[in-house]
Amino acid sequence: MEKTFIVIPEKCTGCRTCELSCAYSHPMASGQPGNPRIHAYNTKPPLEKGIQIVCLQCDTAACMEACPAFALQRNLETGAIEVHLDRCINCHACFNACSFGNIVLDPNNRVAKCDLCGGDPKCVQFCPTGALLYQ
Amino acid sequence: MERISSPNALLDVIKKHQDARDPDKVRISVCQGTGCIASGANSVMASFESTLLEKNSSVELLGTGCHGFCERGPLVVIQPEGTLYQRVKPENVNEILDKTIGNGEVITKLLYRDEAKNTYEKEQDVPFYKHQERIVFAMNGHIDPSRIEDYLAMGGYGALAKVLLNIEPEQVIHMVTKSGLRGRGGGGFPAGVKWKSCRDAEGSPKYIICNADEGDPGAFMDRSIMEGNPHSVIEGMIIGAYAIGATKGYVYIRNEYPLALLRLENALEQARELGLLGDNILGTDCSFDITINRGGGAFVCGESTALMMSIEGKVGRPRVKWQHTAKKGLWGNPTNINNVETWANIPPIMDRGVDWFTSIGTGDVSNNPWGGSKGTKIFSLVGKVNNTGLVEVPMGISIRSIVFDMGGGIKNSQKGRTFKAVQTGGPSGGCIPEQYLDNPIDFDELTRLGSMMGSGGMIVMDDRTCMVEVARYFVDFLKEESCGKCTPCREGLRAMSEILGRIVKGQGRHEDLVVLEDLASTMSVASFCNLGLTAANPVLSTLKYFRQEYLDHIDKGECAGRQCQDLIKYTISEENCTGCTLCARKCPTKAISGEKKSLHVIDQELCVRCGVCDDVCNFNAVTILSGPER
Amino acid sequence: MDLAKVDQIVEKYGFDKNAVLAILQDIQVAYNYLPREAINKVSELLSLPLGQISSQATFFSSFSLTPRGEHIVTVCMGTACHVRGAPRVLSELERELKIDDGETTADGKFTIETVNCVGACALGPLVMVNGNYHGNIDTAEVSTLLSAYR
Amino acid sequence: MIHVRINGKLLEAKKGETVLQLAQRNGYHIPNLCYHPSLKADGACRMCLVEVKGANAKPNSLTTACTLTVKEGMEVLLDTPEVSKHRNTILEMLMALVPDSPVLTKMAEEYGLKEIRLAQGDEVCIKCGLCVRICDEVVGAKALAMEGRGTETTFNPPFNEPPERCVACTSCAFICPVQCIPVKKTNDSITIWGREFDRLKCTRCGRALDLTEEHMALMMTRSSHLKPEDLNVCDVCSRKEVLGTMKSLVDGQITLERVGK
Repeated sequence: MEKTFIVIPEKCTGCRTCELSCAYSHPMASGQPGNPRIHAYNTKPPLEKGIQIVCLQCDTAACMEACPAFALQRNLETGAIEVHLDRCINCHACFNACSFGNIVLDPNNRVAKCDLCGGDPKCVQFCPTGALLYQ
Repeated sequence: MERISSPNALLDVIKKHQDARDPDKVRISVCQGTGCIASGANSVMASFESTLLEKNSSVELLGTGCHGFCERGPLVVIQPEGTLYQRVKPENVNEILDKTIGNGEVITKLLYRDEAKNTYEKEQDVPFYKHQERIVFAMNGHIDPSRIEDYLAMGGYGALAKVLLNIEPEQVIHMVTKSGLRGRGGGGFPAGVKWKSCRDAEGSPKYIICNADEGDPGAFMDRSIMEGNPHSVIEGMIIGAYAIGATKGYVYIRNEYPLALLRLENALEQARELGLLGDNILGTDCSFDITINRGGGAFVCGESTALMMSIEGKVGRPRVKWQHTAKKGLWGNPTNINNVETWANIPPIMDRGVDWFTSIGTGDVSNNPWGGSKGTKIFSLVGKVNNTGLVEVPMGISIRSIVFDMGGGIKNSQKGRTFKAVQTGGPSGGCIPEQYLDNPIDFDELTRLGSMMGSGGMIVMDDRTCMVEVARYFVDFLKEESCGKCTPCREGLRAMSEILGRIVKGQGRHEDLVVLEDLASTMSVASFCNLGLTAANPVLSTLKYFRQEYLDHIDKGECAGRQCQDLIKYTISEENCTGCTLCARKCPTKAISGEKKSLHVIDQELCVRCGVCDDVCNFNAVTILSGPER
Repeated sequence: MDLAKVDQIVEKYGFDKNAVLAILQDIQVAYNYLPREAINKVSELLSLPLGQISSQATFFSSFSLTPRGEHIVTVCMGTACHVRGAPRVLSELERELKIDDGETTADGKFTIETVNCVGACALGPLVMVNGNYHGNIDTAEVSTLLSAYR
Repeated sequence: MIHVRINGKLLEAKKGETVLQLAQRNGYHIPNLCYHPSLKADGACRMCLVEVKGANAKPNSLTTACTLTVKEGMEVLLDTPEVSKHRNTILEMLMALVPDSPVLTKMAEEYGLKEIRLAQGDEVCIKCGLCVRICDEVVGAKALAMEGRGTETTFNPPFNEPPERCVACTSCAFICPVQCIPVKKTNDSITIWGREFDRLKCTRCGRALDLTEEHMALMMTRSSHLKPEDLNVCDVCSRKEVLGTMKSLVDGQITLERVGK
């Protein structure tokens, strides 16, 4: 059984540690950190709560269907849809296709998305409040 | 004619036509090949037609395919004697009918006369024909290519009947392999080996292709076969289809060959009518038909994958061969491709047997199809030679025999012109100098000499041919004809063209020769297809055999061939000029002045070095200076 | 421009996408060149991208994308013709007609084209006018040859 | 498994893969200018020359790694003097064609090509053909064409006019190894191959999208799941919508605001 990525908004404080850990664990070719593929939003006071948005690894994924180069392929071990940048032709079709805004552009304009860190998501590891689970 | 129902019935039809043909009947055959038509054979033919009609004569008039001796066209042969009249004009027609046909008298002025002023009456005695061995061309000149009846009367389609009756497909392939027949289109790949791998390949339908995109400049034998005996190609293809198990055939023909196209279309129609093509050929379970595709004027389309791309409706550029085309060719299916001359060799081999075929040619192919070159090869003998035309000769003959015995030697030898080289193999071939004139030529020997068989072009060059200019010509030819896909061919040729363009202008440098050799070596290992891999051959072979000419251009600004316009100067010698004014009248830029009966002078400012003065001068008074003397 | 002939030609080949080359050849015969409008029309009728047609039309040397003259003068530049003086014949033609290879005279009478061998090598240098062969042409004969068509 | 040696090292190759793929998978670098993993190899640039031995190869034969399928017992050498000599001549030809390309200059430095002895041109395109192939085979717009032949071969839109079928996905410009296809992006438009395209605007916030009407239409031919109402919403607004849904799950009352900018 595949593991599932679970977000628990009730526990999220909107501290954005997840974003930071994602950016640093997915550096660009230049070595600079990439843009985070998970987004943490917090709510306005008075309620100090947050919500995280991250790729759902959809079964029927618009990003995969939109890509003409078969650069998005599902990793059968983790279930994650991964971007194969060597095949990518940078048309941004996947970026436009995702209705959840979960494909991001790195500062170098290349597309990126959550790959579940190959089965050990760093955001889960670093979340200080346990608002992210992968189990 | 009626559809023929079985191979046996076909044999009967052939027999009927053979019996009906009276070998002793008086027949006038007028060559209607492209060469003779260019010399006016159409009007000669028309004149015969109208005069015979007028005279209400029963003499048979035959418009035949190319006889080969194009230089002397229009050609007329009177059978059964075989009297050959050359350079016949419409006004000679009456005389021929009255004297030769009427009285059996030979008209001497129309006979072929060689340089030594010997005349020859009979076609078979003329040196041009005497040394030939005509297998593929055997019927050219004897049949009207637009009539299938003529082909049948010569035993045509007999090989097909024999094969369908008695020989299993595998056995046909075995015979072709054992015959040692190698591809006549250039590669020299054993046909039987190719057929076998196509037959053994999985996939259906299987295709066969006749490559009639004869692109080598200077070669026109395929054209003549198609124009003169189209059924021999079709018969070869049907036998091939039967052996390979192909159901569909294509003929990819050059657009520059309108007459060949017409004859072939007509022949296909006739073959279909008789049931020789289509479903269940001659009532057997073999079905096969042929479609014609016209090329659009691209040399590279002679390359097999490019040709297939073009048939598939794509641009004719070579594609990557992940597998051999015998396995994955046209539309990804097993495909066998041979050229016109190869297909035309099949019926005689089937008809007369392997032993007969292997008795002609070089080497031993009994255990190895690459072991020699068997059968004949048609060469197109052109350039600076007296008797230009097509000669079919046994493999292993010497170049000397072709150029001097059949070709009658170098043109204008009385003006001092001498042999320098022959260029064989088209743009992918090379130039062979005088010292190899006596080498027996076949596929392997020509390759060893740095040239190749190619499709059989043989361009004779005399001392007034500049070998650097020849190399430049081929490089420029290929620069245009390269498909443009791969870097070494496209950019290598561009660079070579620039360098050679400078050398012929006298602006070459010594380093250029090193660069040329570097470019050539890379092109010949790193190019994508055979066009690129062999594109440097003309440069390499001229550098090898005529390096001094390159050096003279660079060091002394001298063109030994007196051809490079920037390095030469035309002058008129005081000694020989008679003041006949001919040159002055012919000069296109009015650069020549002089009074009648006095020395003429060329104004160098006006002279465009077109050479017409030299061409027309009857007194050898025009001299061409080059190098320091200029 | 009347494109009815294009419709007829494409129909004759049964709207076969593989027959682009043959279709273009027939169009060139019908219009004496390949008009852009005709190429666009073929693309439309066969539902083929324009690029697939333009690549064919520009690849083959027999196609002309510009209107050609009433008389097409074709100089064979094959090897046999070359060694027997075809370049001199070509330059004489260019001088005589005051145009370069591939161009058409201002009065629309003549177009000069070159071809890499027509297979009448024994008769070089060879010039074709409107498809009729003229063999063994030397520079002095050029103007006589042309005068027949002037 | 097929066993192939590259530079003497025994590697396990997959059936049907090319030597270039095998080499890249194992960390060997073979220079190339016309190869892209999303395309079938074309063998046009000839930079990926390697020397092959064994498995029926002719002795010392050079061939391109991109078009060479692995065979049992094959031995491949990447940097023999022969390979390097011919590769440099090819590079020299390309640098004569396109003298001012930083990509080529860098390659020349890397492979020790010192001097360009050939007459230099003034082109910017190295004629690798990737742009046309990617547009044809991958993007599917078929907006570009390889035209002409020989040294006059060009890669551009048909007849070098603004391309009707182009969708401004700009993949050709991205994939070009010498970056010679100019793209101009403003807030309102994308200009490529001499044609100006309007950028679609996010239907929620009005921000300019990296998408044109034409590209959207082409994308929708790839899958019936792709709908305009999903495609012409920007990523930020898309996420906001998700937030809205989640918000109603968590707390019906709260309003949301992105942290930071």
